[in-house]
Amino acid sequence: MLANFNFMVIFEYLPLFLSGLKSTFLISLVTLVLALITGIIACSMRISGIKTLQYPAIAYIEIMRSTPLLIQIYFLYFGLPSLGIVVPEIQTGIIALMLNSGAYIAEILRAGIKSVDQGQIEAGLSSGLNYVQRMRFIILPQALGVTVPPLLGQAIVMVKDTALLSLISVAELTRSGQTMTSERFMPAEAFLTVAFFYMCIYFCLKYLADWSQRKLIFREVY
Amino acid sequence: MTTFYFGRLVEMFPFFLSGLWMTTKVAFISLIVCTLIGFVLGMLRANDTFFFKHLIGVYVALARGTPFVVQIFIVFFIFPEWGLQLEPFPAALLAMAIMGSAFICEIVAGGIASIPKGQWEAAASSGLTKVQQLRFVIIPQALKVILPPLVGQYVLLIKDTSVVSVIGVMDLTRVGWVTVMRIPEGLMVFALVGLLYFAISYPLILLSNYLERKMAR
Amino acid sequence: GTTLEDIVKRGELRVAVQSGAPPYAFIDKTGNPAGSMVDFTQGMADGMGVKLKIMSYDWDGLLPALLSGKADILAADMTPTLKRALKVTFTDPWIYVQACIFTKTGASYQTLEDVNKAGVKVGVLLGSTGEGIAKKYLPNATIKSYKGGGRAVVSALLSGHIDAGVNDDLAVLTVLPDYPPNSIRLLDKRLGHGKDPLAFAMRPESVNLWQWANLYFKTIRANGTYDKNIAYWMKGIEWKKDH
Amino acid sequence: MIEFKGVNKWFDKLHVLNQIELKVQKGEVLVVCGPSGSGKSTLIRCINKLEPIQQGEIVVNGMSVHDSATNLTKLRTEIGFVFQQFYLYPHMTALQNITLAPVNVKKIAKAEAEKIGREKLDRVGLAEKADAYPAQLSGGQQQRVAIARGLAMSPEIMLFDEPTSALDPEMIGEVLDVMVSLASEGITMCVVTHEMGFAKKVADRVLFMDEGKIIETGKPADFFDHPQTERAADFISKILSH
Amino acid sequence: MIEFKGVNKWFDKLHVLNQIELKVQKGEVLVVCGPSGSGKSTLIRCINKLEPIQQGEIVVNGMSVHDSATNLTKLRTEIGFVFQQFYLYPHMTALQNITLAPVNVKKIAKAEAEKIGREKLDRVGLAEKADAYPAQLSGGQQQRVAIARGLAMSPEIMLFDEPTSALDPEMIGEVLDVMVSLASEGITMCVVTHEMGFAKKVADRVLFMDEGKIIETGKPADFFDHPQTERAADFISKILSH
Ligand SMILES: Nc1ncnc2c1ncn2[C@@H]1O[C@H](COP(=O)(O)OP(=O)(O)OP(=O)(O)O)[C@@H](O)[C@H]1O
Ligand SMILES: Nc1ncnc2c1ncn2[C@@H]1O[C@H](COP(=O)(O)OP(=O)(O)OP(=O)(O)O)[C@@H](O)[C@H]1O
Ligand SMILES: [Mg+2]
Ligand SMILES: [Mg+2]
Repeated sequence: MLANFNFMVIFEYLPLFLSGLKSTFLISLVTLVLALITGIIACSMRISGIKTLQYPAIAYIEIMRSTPLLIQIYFLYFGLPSLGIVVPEIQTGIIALMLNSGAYIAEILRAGIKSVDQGQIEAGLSSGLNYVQRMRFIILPQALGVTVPPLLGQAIVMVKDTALLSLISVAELTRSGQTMTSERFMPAEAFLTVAFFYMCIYFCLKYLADWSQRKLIFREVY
Repeated sequence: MTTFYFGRLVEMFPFFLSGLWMTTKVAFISLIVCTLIGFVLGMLRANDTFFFKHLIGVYVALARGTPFVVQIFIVFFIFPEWGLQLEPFPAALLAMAIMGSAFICEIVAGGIASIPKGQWEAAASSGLTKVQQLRFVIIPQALKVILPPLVGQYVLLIKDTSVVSVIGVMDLTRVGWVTVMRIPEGLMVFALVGLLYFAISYPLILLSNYLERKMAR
Repeated sequence: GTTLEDIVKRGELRVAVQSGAPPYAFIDKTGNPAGSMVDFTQGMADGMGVKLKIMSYDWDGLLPALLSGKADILAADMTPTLKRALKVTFTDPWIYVQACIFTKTGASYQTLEDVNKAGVKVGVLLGSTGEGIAKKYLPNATIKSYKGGGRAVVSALLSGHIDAGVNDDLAVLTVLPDYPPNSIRLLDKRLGHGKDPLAFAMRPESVNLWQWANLYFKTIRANGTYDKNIAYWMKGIEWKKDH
Repeated sequence: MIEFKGVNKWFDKLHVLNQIELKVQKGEVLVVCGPSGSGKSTLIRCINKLEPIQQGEIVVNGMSVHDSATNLTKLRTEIGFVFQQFYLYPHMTALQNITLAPVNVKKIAKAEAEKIGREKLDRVGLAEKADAYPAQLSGGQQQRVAIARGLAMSPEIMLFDEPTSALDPEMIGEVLDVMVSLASEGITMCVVTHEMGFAKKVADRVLFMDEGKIIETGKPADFFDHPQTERAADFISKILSH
Repeated sequence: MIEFKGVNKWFDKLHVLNQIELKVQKGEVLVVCGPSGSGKSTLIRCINKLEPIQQGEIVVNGMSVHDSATNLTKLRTEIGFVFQQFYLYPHMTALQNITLAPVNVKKIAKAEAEKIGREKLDRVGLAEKADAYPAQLSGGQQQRVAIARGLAMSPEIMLFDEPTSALDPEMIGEVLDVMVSLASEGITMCVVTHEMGFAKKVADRVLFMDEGKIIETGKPADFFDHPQTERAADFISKILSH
């Protein structure tokens, strides 16, 4: 398969790969935003201290974390229609990814909030700031700083997870590779090209994550 | 209709159990292998040697940067080009080992890095060699930091085993997929599959949470 | 040695099939592979005097399995296209199938023209003959390709993800009994000019195996084994009782 | 001004505050000392309700601290608190640290708050560091900003919990200087510290705690030279011996 | 015994050790002081090669420290090092902390090593704490265990980097007492500290550093009462003022 690796075919299919890359990118972006919102809501519920909000949030987070994404995708894909909700595959996929990533993001945010020094919260208390003010001025700005690197880490995981949407006929990067394979029977070319594009996304995000990490440490020490 | 399918699902339950057994087997063996390799790589990576640091860095980037489904294809279908012809089961284990040890390597390296430099220096000052420093002083302490995320990573790896179904390993996910082909009641089938995964993963999540709380003290 | 020599020496014929694609190949009640492809290749193995090993993959895995040498023969409902033949060698077609359009029973579509409209979503199997035909005859519709065998498209239709499906009629007819009675309807007119061939594939260098396989099909056509296979798997649904 | 009436507090089974009776007058400077773990921090943290108590009452400026009807915000704006570890907000400049509470709690206009903030910074000798982030300041400077932050609400009471014990020796002096000048201005101060020089110079009274109890209180001169109890004598000899 | 010959060291562009010339005789007790960041820690860390140097040579007991041919293990077994933060191994008991190196480096039999370990613990007044984990000990006790650990290899030289500055005031005394008794036994000691009482009592020589240079050295009495340089005078006044 490698001995006669055919670059020409890759160029022929480049437009297909690029359109796949574009949809992977867009799906990831949309999902990331939605997952952030989901995560923020789940996290607020979880740390609210109100049992009726807390328990559903915990159940949601634990279920998402302990079943494979692939199963969640299938479940929604087959499950939503049985409930009479018919949404296109791409939306089904985005919902599944959003719910899955949202659970992880909720945990990342919670860790970030816990990481803020108890002493700072006491300092805020001592000067008479109320809960909302402490959250807004002291905890969140610092927690967000701490959570940016792990959030980008989760984004890396999520981008790779979009590959699974190919299984429910969403046209994205991995699906481009599959299409090329089935039309031209060149799996090595197809999958290595797909891997290459994923690596590109990975390095961009990784660079961002490292950069934000350094930024963060820099601020602490300096 | 649903009860009709339910009956057939019950009929197929032993098939599900065999899938569960396969998933457990793949997970268990690969977790042990990943842990061993991951620890060795992590210790090398925590070292200052330029060569190891960067070599392992490249390996980790490749393993983390591409979807596992692509990796497993490469192991199963492209490695034969280089003379490594494997059956689906060992290929699944190998792919899991490559991917998993990269993640565990990062966790181990992170754990080692979290130990104050003073501990290395105290150990060095009393004349212990590098290996002795790691073995007696650093690793026992780093384990506290490593263990909770390690168990968390185990959960992720167990879930990743669902991808080995693409090379024909009859694991839980593939059993689910094959069943859906026979019983077109996806909701029920995947609820059952999800439940079985939950049964393996959730105890580990609880363990991870417990360790995290315990180690924090 | 040649592929055929290797097989004999090894004592095992390795065949890649697509799992979950009845009646061609699928996993039966007992968890064992079954289907028309399995029976044909069992006959081949018997003819060679070796054991048969069925390896089942998703669609994506089939070709890599063949090219990487994991399998000797790729036996699936695969159409020999000219592009594909650049990479692999196909046997003579062993059957011709015809693509059809199917929809939910209650749907209003009656003719090809009803389906060939903007906004109509048509499901096909990734890489199948149906995919090519649908693109050619239904240029105005939105084509969505699925993986995982004929049922994937029927399931998508029933759960409302698509409005119609295109697949070979055999594959559609054989899965219908698994769904609620009368929920699916085939449009009367078949697509395509002639019937579309299906063929087994081999690596290009397996020349002797390729000739052997063609000879095998000639032989079983002559002695009636072929017709029995087709009658049992393709013409009726009796096999469902046994599997 | 500050009054403890039969206050008891437990951490689980640990009796950290044992039947505390104490009055601190307006303008008084009280130094609290005692061995590690004796409950000094807990004592002063109760004054602005950073800790709950299980028995007794604490009254500050007529407000019963642990009464849920008390306006906690009002109470806390009347009390400034300075921590051992400074606890400046690392993502805000010195000036922002100081103006945060005046603007958001007292609802003072931002410009006005900044003017006050700069005055307070000037007061602790750091006028030129208004725009520096905590990480750009030395320990002594950070602690002085923390004091300025405590002063920004013009509190009547300032509480200090070992304000110099996380500092390098050369920086201790600059922080103590600021505190000495505060004492001379008539602010009520409760200071947990082992700096005997400071205690001798400005304290009106020294309070010695051990195992959650107030063992001894007295004027600094009396206390250091003629401790009444053996435990205090032992403690004083330890911290003065080296 | 310890000799610095024209030693220079940089951290990137920061010149932390600037042309250091220094001889410490066998049995001498040297106290190093100076402002924060002046290079005191770096100076003594170079002695057992915890830091590399870029120029010059350090010779300890005839071994050239930074020569790669030198047997580092042998060098380090002849030198005990005590850190400001103790750095006890938290997962080992006091005795295990002490016996780790004798057993694994000197290959002394475990029973024998434990006997020696208990002697050293007794030496620092902690005979009964052999089986306690660091977390169960007070700061002062931890530091004394750290000293015992340093002594376990029977080194000829002991280096101390601010051994008391992370301690509560009451505990400083107990650690200094141990160090005083060590000094009287003739062990060569280099001690970075700001404890002037200790320096006056046992130091043979005080060395004052600033910005990587040795500014002044002298007998403690001379140094504290009549510093030669303005910088030293300024520094002394700061640490003695409060
Ligand atoms: N949140 C808490 N939960 C449980 N125990 C606590 C808590 N805070 C303090 N303690 C315990 O209460 C006792 C008194 O603590 P406190 O901090 O008031 O002592 P301190 O006199 O300030 O000591 P130090 O000089 O070390 O600061 C100690 O034994 C401490 O371990
Ligand atoms: N590993 C390092 N990398 C870069 N700079 C360093 C490093 N270690 C120390 N420095 C810098 O070298 C200078 C001297 O440090 P050193 O720790 O020797 O000072 P010190 O006199 O011990 O100070 P202190 O009293 O605060 O312990 C400081 O400016 C410090 O920031
Ligand atoms: Mg305290
Ligand atoms: Mg130092």
